[in-house]
Amino acid sequence: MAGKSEPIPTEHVAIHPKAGAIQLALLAVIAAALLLAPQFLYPIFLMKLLAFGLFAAAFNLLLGYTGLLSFGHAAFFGGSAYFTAHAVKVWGWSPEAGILLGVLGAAALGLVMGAIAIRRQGIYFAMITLALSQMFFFFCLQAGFTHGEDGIQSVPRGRLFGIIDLSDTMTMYYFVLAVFVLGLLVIWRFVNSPFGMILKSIRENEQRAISLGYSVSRYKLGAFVMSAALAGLAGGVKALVFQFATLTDVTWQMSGEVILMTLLGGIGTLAGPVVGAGLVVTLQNYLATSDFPVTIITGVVFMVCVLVFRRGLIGEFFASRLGRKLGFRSES
Amino acid sequence: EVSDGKVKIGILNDQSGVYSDFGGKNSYEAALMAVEDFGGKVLDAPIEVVTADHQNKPDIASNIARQWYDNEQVDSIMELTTSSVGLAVQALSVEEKKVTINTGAATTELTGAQCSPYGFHWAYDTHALAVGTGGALVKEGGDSWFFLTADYAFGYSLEENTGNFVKGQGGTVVGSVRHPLASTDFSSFLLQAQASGAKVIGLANAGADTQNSIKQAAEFGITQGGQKLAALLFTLADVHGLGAEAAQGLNLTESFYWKRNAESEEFGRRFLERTGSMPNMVHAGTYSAVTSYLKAIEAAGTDETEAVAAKLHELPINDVFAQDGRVGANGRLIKDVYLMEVKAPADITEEWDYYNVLATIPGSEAFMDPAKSGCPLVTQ
Amino acid sequence: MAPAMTQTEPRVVLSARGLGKDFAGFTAVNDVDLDVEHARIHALIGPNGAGKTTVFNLLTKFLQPTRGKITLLGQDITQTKPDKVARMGLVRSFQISAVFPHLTVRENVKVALQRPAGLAVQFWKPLSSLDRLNGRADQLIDDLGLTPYRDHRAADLSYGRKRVLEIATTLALDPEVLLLDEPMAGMGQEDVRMVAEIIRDVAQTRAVLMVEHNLNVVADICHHVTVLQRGEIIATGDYATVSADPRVRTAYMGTEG
Amino acid sequence: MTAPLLETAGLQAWYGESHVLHGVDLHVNEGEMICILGRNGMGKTTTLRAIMGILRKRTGRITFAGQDMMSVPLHKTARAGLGFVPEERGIFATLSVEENLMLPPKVAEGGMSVAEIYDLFPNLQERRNSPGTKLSGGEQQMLAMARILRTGARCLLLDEPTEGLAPVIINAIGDVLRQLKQRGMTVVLVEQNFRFAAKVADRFYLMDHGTMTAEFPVSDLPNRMDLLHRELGV
Amino acid sequence: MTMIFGIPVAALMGQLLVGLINGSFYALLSLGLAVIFGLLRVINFAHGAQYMLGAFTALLLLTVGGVNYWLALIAAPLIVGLFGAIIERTMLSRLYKLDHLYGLLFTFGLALAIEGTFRYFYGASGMPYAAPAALTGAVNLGFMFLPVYRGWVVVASLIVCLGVWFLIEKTKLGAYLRAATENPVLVQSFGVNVPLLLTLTYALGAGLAAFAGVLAAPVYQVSPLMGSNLIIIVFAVVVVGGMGSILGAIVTGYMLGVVEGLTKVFYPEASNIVIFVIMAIVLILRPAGLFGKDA
Ligand SMILES: Nc1ncnc2c1ncn2[C@@H]1O[C@H](COP(=O)(O)OP(=O)(O)OP(=O)(O)O)[C@@H](O)[C@H]1O
Ligand SMILES: Nc1ncnc2c1ncn2[C@@H]1O[C@H](COP(=O)(O)OP(=O)(O)OP(=O)(O)O)[C@@H](O)[C@H]1O
Ligand SMILES: [Mg+2]
Ligand SMILES: [Mg+2]
Repeated sequence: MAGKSEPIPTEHVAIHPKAGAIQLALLAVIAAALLLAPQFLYPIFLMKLLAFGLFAAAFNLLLGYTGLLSFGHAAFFGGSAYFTAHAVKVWGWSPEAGILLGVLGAAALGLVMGAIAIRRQGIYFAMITLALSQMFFFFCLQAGFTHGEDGIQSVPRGRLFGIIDLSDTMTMYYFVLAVFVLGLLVIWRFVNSPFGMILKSIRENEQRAISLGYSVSRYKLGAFVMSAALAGLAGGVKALVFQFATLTDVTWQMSGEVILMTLLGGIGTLAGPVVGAGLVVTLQNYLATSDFPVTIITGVVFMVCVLVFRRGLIGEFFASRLGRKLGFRSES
Repeated sequence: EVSDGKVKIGILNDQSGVYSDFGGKNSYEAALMAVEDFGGKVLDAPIEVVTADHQNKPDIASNIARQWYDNEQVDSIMELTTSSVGLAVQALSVEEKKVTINTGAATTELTGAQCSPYGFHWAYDTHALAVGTGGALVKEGGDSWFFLTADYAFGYSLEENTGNFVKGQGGTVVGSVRHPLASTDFSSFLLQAQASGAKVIGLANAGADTQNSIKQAAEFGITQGGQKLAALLFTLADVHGLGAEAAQGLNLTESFYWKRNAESEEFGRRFLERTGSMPNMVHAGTYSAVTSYLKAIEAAGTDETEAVAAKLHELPINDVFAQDGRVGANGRLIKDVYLMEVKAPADITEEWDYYNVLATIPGSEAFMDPAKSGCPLVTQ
Repeated sequence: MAPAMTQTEPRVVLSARGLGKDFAGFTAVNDVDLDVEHARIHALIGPNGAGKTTVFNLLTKFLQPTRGKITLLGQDITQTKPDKVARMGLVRSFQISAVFPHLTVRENVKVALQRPAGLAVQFWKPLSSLDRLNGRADQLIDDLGLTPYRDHRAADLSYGRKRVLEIATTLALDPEVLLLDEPMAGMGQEDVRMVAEIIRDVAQTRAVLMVEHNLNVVADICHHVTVLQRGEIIATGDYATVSADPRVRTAYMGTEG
Repeated sequence: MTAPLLETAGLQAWYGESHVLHGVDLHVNEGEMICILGRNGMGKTTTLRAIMGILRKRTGRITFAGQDMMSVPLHKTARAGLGFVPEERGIFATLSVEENLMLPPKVAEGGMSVAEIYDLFPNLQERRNSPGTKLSGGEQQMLAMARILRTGARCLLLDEPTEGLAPVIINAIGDVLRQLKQRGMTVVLVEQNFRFAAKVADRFYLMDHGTMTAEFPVSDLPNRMDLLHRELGV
Repeated sequence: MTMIFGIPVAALMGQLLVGLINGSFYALLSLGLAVIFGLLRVINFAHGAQYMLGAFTALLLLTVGGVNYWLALIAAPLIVGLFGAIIERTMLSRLYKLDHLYGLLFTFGLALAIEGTFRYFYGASGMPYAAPAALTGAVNLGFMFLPVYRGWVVVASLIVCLGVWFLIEKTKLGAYLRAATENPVLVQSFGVNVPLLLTLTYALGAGLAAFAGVLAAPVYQVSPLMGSNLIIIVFAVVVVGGMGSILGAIVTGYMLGVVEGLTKVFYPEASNIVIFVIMAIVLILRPAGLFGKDA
């Protein structure tokens, strides 16, 4: 228990020189699939998937790479959705300005929440973020601009940069896809950067990192704010996709859901959270019209994941023989 | 002639969350009953009912609604419990040009600023609840009020509306206290209400909050002390859950009661047979909504949205739920609602026989005048 | 035997005056004056529980002193935060070894090199921007004989090598003052000798303050010895002087040594 | 001659995939004190952990007082009379010094009394109400040792008991060990401090890469100095 | 009439008492949480579900088996404790060697599954449970009308809290438990059956939650979701008290109950965030919590 517990994994995918071609091919297939997907699948559903995928990836930036489990990420996601929706609908801002406001708002929120929460680690941190996001939930419940139970409805998608009409579903899809790819690139760069290296070492041995002269709390706060901002990006986009912002996205259950997505796909992997988000969203959609009670299934999936499937889908894949053959190396 | 050769109705609501007893799976049963009673066919086309659990998430609801409309030839979606879902699906249906009939959500926004040419609001709304309980109770002698209000928009609007009717009838509001949503303990607030000396304590909250307030009010001897409790949103299902012991003497408003007349009783017993519980206004409302929609198709001779919506606006609504009901230009069904009082346990003759109907409030009083609703579709 | 003095004039780089620390009514350190000089190895010895580790914690600001004043390179650091102190050039090792277990040996060293190289907050740069630190890292690794383990994870190293790695990481910061808490505890004889050599080497250009119970090593490489007992200094001077002190003999050495 | 109190034969052990002990044969007679020498990482600690049953992935044979220990669950090894003082000491932070001391249940009569223990380690008495891990490194080592002396274990497995201790305390521990031997206690000692071990042990084992490569009594020590010099750098 | 801040003293006294009653539930629940966290290092997200299970078990015992309140007060915690023991033995115990966060995630899933199951079978709106005849009615204290049952809640929770505190902080068994938290293997090597100890601990925590649930059944509607929101507040209570501190959990529970009660009088809108606000302030001033030891 104390001391030598197995940590939350971080997988590092290193591209094997020889396997580079296979991986590039894989990447090309994924890219093509994403570009063509709306021809076959429901665009709104796909956009939802991308938005949640980005949200989960942003969340994972914190959990997978700094070992901080936030139980309050819904505040950034849902908060940003409100900010964006309000700016676009009430103030008539353009969509990009609205999303930017959402991102900045989420980052500011992250700064405040993070500054309080990073004073403690591990489960303490989780509990504190949970409590703080709960405060934010009550704020949203009561604040006039959120319209309480009704939510902000009928948000216009507007014109991107004043030119591109986003009310067209396909246009909107490619816009969301672009934002998604951009978000993932930012995360990838962030993780594989000198800053990311310091984060990793802080996770491994905080005292030692301090004694090497790193002001640990600033690095953690930096990662927290970054994660919050990206979660905000996802939230802002989601508000435009669905054209509303409601309380559901700021509840603690939503914070729990994003954890499930990440866990299911693979903590500490870049693709895992996206895959996990896809699964959860699909499952919820499927269960909506089936006779299975959603909560029970979600709960059981959670338990099974933790008990036998901790690496998540992508994590297990990387560790599998096929994964290794394809040139993925898992370091954990 | 009917598009795709059949008429398909979707019942979209919460079937696993906090509102699952309010409408839930039983609303789907109500819709099935309506279809069966209608004969299973309209304009010779078969009628089908599908259902989904939106898990109280507007995005899931919105996704399903789109899929239903685009891929599964659903013609109309009904029930739509909870405001955020109701508004979202109604807005989407304007875009998709489909009829929605909301029987589960309370917000007057549906037929107010965010009204839709194809959107209808059927069973009740916050305005009717406020008039029913606030206005009618004053006439019964409850002329000084204290509110226990859930601290969010829904609570405020219930309190404000009700307070206005209380004052309009010559009553006074002596005070109010706002409690957080999902509080477990109401004793502090109840003590304040008790101390205020008001004759009526209005519970401007919902669900578990209302249940717990009522239960704890009994514990603190509030009703024995001569004060009356009035729940502003409470249905038969809630009374059943709470038990008549704790609920006795409670006043509330519903737009349906199964034991009100022979016809409703017959319907109620059939419903009980199928579901194990008696219908509340949401269930009966859903039955009525489906029936009215089918009648409108029949009258229009087509299931084309514009024509059906026009017929719905035009035809009088007469069924077990509504007598001489009519639909306002904003989509609001205007019908009578009833002020109830929960019987003392000793007076209850059979299970589910909870209410005395104290007063009938005519639809024109209960519901907002469409012209004043703020709906942009209403032309003066 | 004490090493020959090559220094012309001693330069004090770290000093403490009247340093004290109370823990809930218990005085762990009291009225300690200490001067650590450039290019000197200074030993802090004393019985268990004398307060040596506590003094280290105070000097590096991992603990806030109850009393007294600490000066590093002429600056008062009594109120400074520990990471800042480290950036000013005072770096410590821990009594219980501290490495980054899942990083490789080379990565461990590079983490320490990153900050001085100004490559710590760059979240927009690729990881390969750190490649330019490889040369310096490999040099250090080689100096300490860790080259065969360069790509091993630190967790897989034996105890002794972990300690050597810790010293390598510490040296990577090129600190002005090095604080080593029992660097040889639990090491086999061979390693003890190697580490002693390394310490002697690095001390040529910087100040070293170390806690050590292995008196052979102390006698061998330390220029100056301070003996602590019950939080107070009972003797200070070179090894010969200190070890002759009867108080030190009864309190610390016993019949051995 | 009677059978040894503790004996292992062909003891092998693994940490996960890594094979650390490759067949350790060792015996300790009742009342004897043996010492295992060896460089870092050769498997000394692992041997003790495998005997104690803390490391469960093991094969071979371990007998203690005529009982086969391979199938005995961990919480019953102590009751058989084995006491273990781990290298990392294992002092509990949430317990006071005295609670730490009193923690292990008594398994047999004949252990030291608390008064005797405080006599031996005055530091502990002085700090007895503070939390265990607030002790200095050396004080923790004393506590770890003291804790087992109370339980009445017949056979002690001591992993580097002098690490981090001041010379005076090392002397004191030497005295304790000699006293214990007089009382008939059996001890398996793992030590880096050869000078200390030479003063207390009856017999030595030299360990290299998971096997015992040499075994000799203390009387043979002068003849073996070369070997030790070569192997350990003593 | 004497007034303080515009509130009659009598009313204030009433509110203080009501706060104390609520505090009793907080104390009991946070105690159970603190026991499990302190000894197993698991944040028991299923605590709210176990509280609900306690209430439901009492209800089912009554409706199905005709078991009265007093028996249920003992039987329900035992049944839920047994359930907890099974969960611990078969599943939770496999997570101890992992990062503590997995324990939290597992129990989070467990909570969803339990609550989902009950909601599936019993609906969301819940059922009534009547207080035992001996405890119905109310006494007039002059400044307020105190339901007898509420008085009983305070007494019962105080007794149980003190008992558990004594067990863990003052007995040998408690010392084993605390030590086993830090280094189970070592404690086991001393001859203590640690796995059994841990199972009992989880059972104790779950049983405490169930006890609170039975106490709550006559006061609140017995519903599948009764614990799901409460648990978040209780987490905050535990954080304020200092995670793992048994005494901290108890004292803070009562204290915050009273503070919350007073907020309901002076500024009711803030009453459900006041605990979170206090939590934030405490964390800034004393990161380890009011009674927590610095890590
Ligand atoms: N945080 C603390 N709280 C209370 N007492 C402490 C704390 N840290 C250390 N002490 C006490 O202060 C005294 C000095 O401890 P310190 O660790 O400095 O000793 P040391 O000289 O390093 O000993 P050793 O050689 O055994 O490592 C000890 O008696 C210890 O119990
Ligand atoms: N928990 C572990 N997991 C994996 N390998 C381990 C573990 N503990 C020790 N080892 C490895 O097992 C081998 C034997 O270790 P052991 O601790 O028994 O050595 P030792 O002789 O006691 O050394 P020292 O003198 O440093 O204490 C070493 O190579 C070590 O790296
Ligand atoms: Mg020390
Ligand atoms: Mg060892």
